[in-house]
Amino acid sequence: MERQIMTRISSQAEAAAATGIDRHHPQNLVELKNIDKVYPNGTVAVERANLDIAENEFFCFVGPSGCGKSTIFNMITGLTEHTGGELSVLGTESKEARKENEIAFVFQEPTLLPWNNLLENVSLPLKLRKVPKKQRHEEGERVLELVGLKDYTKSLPSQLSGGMKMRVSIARALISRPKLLLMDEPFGALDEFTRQSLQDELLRIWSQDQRMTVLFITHNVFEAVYLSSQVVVMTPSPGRISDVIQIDEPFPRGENFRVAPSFSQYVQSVTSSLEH
Amino acid sequence: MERQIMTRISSQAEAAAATGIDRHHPQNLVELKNIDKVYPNGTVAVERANLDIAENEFFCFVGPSGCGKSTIFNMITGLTEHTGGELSVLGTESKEARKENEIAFVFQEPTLLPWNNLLENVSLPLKLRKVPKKQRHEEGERVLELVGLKDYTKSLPSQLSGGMKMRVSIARALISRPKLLLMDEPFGALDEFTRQSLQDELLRIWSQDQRMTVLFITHNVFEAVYLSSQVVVMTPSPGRISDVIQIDEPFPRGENFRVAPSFSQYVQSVTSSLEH
Amino acid sequence: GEEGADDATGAEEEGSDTEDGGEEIEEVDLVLNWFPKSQQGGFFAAQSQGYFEENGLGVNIEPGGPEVSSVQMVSSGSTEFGLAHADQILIAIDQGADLVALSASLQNSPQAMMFHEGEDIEDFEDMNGRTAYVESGIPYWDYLNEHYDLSGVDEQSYSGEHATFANDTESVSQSFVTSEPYFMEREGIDTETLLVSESGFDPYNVVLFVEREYLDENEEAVAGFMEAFEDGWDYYAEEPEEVNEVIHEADENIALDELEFETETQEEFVYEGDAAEHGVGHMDVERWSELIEQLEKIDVIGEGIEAEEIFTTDYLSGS
Amino acid sequence: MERKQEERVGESLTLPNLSQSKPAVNQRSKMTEFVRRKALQILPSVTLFVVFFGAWELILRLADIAPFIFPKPSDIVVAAQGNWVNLLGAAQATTTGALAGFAISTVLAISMAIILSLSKWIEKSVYPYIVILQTIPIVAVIPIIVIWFGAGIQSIIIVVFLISFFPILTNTLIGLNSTDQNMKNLFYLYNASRFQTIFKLRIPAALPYIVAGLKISCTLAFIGAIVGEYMAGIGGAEGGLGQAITVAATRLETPYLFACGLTASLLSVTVYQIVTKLSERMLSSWHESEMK
Amino acid sequence: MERKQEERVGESLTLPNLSQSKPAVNQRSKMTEFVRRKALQILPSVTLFVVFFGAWELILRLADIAPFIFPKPSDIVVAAQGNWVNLLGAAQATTTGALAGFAISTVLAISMAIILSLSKWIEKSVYPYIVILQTIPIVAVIPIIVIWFGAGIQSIIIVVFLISFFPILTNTLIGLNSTDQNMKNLFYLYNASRFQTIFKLRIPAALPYIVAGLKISCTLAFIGAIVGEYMAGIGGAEGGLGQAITVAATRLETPYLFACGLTASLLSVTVYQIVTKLSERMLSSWHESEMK
Ligand SMILES: Nc1ncnc2c1ncn2[C@@H]1O[C@H](COP(=O)(O)OP(=O)(O)OP(=O)(O)O)[C@@H](O)[C@H]1O
Ligand SMILES: Nc1ncnc2c1ncn2[C@@H]1O[C@H](COP(=O)(O)OP(=O)(O)OP(=O)(O)O)[C@@H](O)[C@H]1O
Ligand SMILES: [Mg+2]
Ligand SMILES: [Mg+2]
Repeated sequence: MERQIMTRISSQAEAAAATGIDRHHPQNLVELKNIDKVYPNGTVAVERANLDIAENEFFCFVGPSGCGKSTIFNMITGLTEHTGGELSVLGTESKEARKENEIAFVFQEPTLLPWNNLLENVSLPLKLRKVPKKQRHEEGERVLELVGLKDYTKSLPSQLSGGMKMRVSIARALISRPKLLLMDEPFGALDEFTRQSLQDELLRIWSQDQRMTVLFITHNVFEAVYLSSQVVVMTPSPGRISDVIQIDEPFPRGENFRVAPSFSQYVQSVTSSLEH
Repeated sequence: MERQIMTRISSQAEAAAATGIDRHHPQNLVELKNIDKVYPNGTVAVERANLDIAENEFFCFVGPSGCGKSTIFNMITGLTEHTGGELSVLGTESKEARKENEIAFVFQEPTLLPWNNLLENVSLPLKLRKVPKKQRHEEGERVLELVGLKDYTKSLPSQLSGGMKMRVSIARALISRPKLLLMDEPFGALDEFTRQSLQDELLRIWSQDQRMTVLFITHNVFEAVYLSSQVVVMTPSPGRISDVIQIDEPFPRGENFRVAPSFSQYVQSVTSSLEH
Repeated sequence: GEEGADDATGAEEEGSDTEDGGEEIEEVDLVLNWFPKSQQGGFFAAQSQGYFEENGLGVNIEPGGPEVSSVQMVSSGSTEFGLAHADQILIAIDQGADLVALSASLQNSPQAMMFHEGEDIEDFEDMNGRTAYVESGIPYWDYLNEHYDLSGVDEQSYSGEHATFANDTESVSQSFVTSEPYFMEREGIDTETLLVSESGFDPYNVVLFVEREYLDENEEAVAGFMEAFEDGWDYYAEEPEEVNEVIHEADENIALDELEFETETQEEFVYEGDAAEHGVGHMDVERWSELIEQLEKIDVIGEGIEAEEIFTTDYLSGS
Repeated sequence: MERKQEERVGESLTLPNLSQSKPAVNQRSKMTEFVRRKALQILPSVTLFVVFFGAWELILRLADIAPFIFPKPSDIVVAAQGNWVNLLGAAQATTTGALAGFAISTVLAISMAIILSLSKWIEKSVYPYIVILQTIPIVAVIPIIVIWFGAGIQSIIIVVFLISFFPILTNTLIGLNSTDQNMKNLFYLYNASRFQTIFKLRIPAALPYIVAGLKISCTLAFIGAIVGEYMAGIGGAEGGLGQAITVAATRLETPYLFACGLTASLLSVTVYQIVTKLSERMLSSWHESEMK
Repeated sequence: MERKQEERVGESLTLPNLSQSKPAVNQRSKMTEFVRRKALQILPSVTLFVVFFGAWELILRLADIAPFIFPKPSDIVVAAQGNWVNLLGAAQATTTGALAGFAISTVLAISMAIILSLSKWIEKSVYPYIVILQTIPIVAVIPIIVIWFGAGIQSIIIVVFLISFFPILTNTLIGLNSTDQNMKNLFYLYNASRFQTIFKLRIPAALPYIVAGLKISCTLAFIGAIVGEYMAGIGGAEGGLGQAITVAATRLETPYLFACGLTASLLSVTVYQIVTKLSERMLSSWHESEMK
């Protein structure tokens, strides 16, 4: 398994040096080149991160708490500015990318509008795009059913359990078919059963949609290996990308992959990479 | 392993019938007798829950998202009223119990005061008990170190990552030595490594303190088995306690338990109980 | 407020004991009918010349204002002496106040309707078809309405400012002939006035009054005050400029030239007419009775007030 | 959210929490319970009402103060009865002015707050002038208002507007700037337009602040109407409570003056209650301040 | 929190976001950058100032309106210079009254809000009376205030209090009732006393609301002081701007009247800015409304 740990970092850096840092690779959906992030209070959250994310990949990010995973997501979506390096998203600047309406995301916290019921909450992205009400609500019911909340369309967020809120947030991200889907620990608050069914649902959606790229943060190494085409391993203080591990297993994946020996080997290799 | 699944429910119900429902067993720290909870909007969150929790036990609660785990915690702490049955906590009514200053808890959401720095946040319970500042801060630094945040004493909550916030919340619960410690998915947002070290830390604190009882909600069956003396399995809609599984493994537990065959047998039995 | 009243009564007891010694000064309050003006020149003169002290009184002059009701303050006992116009005093008495008028500083009312020069207003009825700024509830307006047909007047609240009047050359505004015309002239607006008293409604103005109970128990103090009052007005007649300086000091917002104009125009109201014959402050029962009748007729007061009982000229030397 | 309810019944009233802990009580007819609750709700107000007015009447009776200096409640009632028709007419006129001005304030203040909140730059440059506008004493500008708009209802409405505009503006602005950052991020990432962010996020989130502003302003509106009538009103009978108060003051009819004052109070308390009810409607499902 | 900053520079000013995307710009001296920022911050205010007063002067010059009807800025300056000493004295008197009343309002309103927030029961019974108190027209009660407290600073402070008390009270109360339920649960479970819950949780959490109330009230305080001075009648310098305005109005000295009015504005804008700075201090570290 060790062979499969690719030392992408150095090769990417070389490639960048060869082509000049201002040249974009249009085939890459997201490109991080020597990205630094220092927060105003001096915390170095991310240091010299390099990463090329091609179309239709499924990247999982793993790393200890506070290592900068959410920060990387925030830089990609343009919610926070990187303080060094170059970043391109959907072939443009990160702050411009959202204007293409091709990004969806699940924040680490559920972030629901307390005054809207679940149906209105999940159909918000469509509402903002002025999709007609009828269609919006049909889609909303579809995704709520997907996350097992179809009986709660009229409930308010305050009437939900923690895991249910997170599922609403996931449903909201799944209502459109974005090119780039970012999910920050979406399944952390869910039980194993719900989690697995949502994992399979997510994989199904991703495989069907030939152009969707998913970036996914998780603390669960099994989940990372099961879902992703590549696992990005990060180390803390300052946050660096220490490894990018390719999971060479064909999709669709199913229960048989979970019990395959290769699965636990991948898990081992990610775990050992995490521990170093 | 199957033998060890105790059908406590029926035996408890019988015992209750025999002694009369208004008789308290003083040796039990927490007693639920036929507890119902119907929310004002009609949701039946918990139905006929029976549970006796003796001193110095470690109870883990597992069950699908939305099955009523947090609701049971809220009833025990008196944050929400049960709508049927009888509940005694620390030998008194649940709303009185907090007055003994013997309860600590970790909410499902971090719940930090945004205007206080971490040291002030974790030492809040001591401040409310008017412990002198010096001692309070010493204790605060101790628990922050425990959760790996000793470099962040002066930071504000808004400057933390999701997992870090949760760790602050855990540290706050650990600053006093309560008789009853309730933790609602405390380790959900943490990576495996941090999680395991906090698990061991928690077990160490619990074993040392001969009178502490811990109630712990988790979605991680491994965690439940590793930590607890009893695992409470719940089923959803309406939330019922379907099983209480005793984990007959001596404390202190360590890495050797995790790899022991009995461990995976326990895991299996909890998992299968969850799936039914 | 009330403390002041207590102090005063306390001082009064001592005062009456030692009056013969002439050393004790009795502290009393006088509340004016408006901010300091020449109208109250006699009082300021008495104060600055020490006439009050000579009569055993220490007088604290409190200015009035739009919402300061001197009749209420005197009735409630928070001040001893007050200034108000005769119609206001009658209204208070009608409402149950037990007041006694002691002297009238202005024999006639300088209250007038002011209009832009050249406007064709000779009579009150000429106000019809014009806007009139009149204080809500002021009795003379009811009187005019009773005696003239003013149905065509566009009546608006008078709030003490004159920009709106200045802006509308056809409008009419209430005024005191002793003040407003001068302010207007200074801004280059020439005005004419029509005295309200020409209608026959002519109450005494700036009338000094006390509560009856106070009068009964403090005759000496009242007598002393009245002596100072007369001396004060006499002094004011001689040295108005000097006294105007004092008034200006009490309220810098009023300028010396304005005081001077007022002094000149009010001279006939203070010193002429009945005052020429009987002395400053003179009042007689006919004038009071006439006013009572007029006010009764327009329903501003009820019946039953006897002119003889509500004033006294016992403390005036001339009467 | 639930504990709140209990606290109200259990702790605040310090009554034993009968309804929950003893099953027998649950059997009690809901009707009785309802009546008991309502009675308990009204009781304190009624008690205070009786105590307050009783004490007022008593103290003044004992102190033997003349009604024209400080009237007793009974004097006020008599005066109000005697001038019933006038009082009603005046109240109506004042209410019209106050409500019209309040409505204009609400619309303009919220619109202005939205414009200011669109950018810090606009806020920084324009807001100080609004503060100046707000603080220019009304007494100083009334003449100009009257010159431009003529005495009467228009001018009164403008005075009401001037005095009730600012609290709504300030509160709304602070409310609009208080939106939770996570939610703003949500809208930002979903490429919401400014317009959508304002109307679908920031205004709903600011509602508790806006409501506080409305509560303050609706009482100020009546104060403004009375000041306006006092200074810029049409004289004579058609005037509102402002005129009535002035007339009562010159005539020293203090009991009637108090009757007018209390009527003004009552009117604004009524409007205040309506605003409160509306805020309950809008907020009770999700905001702490109005949750049951 | 960070996006906010960018938005201000990048979107609101619609300037190219130079400082971030081109490394070369980062080399620029920080000083130049600082000066440029400050200039940009002040620029809009200054521009508006010039435009506003310029337009005012110009329009009135062209329209040839008499200064006593609507003065030009130049007339106002001349009037202010001519009465410099009076104006200063009056401003001082007004400031004293306004600040004293505002201070009393702040203390009493916050204390009262705390008491009311202790229980729904107290709130329900007492609050309506406070609303009534607030809405009783000041014109109606000033005579009584003057009788009891005498014409002078005491009466003015009371008028200021009456007008500036309510906004702080209402806002503080809504703020105290808006505390996040999770945090209240936290304090409840840790057995915090009422006192602790109020002072360590509910008041800090309500600060944004309290600050909004203070901002409204500090401007109302000056309005109150002027109304009080206008009505309560104190002569001379102690009469303050209110009396100066009254006298100027009767004497048709409109330019001086405007000078007094603008002085009042300036004073309250200054106090307003102080309150704003204080609120930034207290809130900038954690609340959206003041975060940079
Ligand atoms: N607004 C902020 N200001 C200052 N420091 C911050 C801020 N946000 C995050 N940090 C710091 O940046 C580092 C990385 O935070 P980040 O949220 O990216 O971690 P994470 O990998 O998502 O962790 P977790 O798994 O716990 O969510 C942490 O050390 C955190 O303290
Ligand atoms: N305030 C409320 N009002 C109405 N229904 C509620 C309320 N809080 C929770 N519920 C409902 O009660 C049920 C149990 O909720 P609870 O929070 O106890 O679940 P949980 O077991 O903690 O779930 P999770 O693992 O997702 O946190 C859910 O169906 C939820 O919708
Ligand atoms: Mg994170
Ligand atoms: Mg839960």
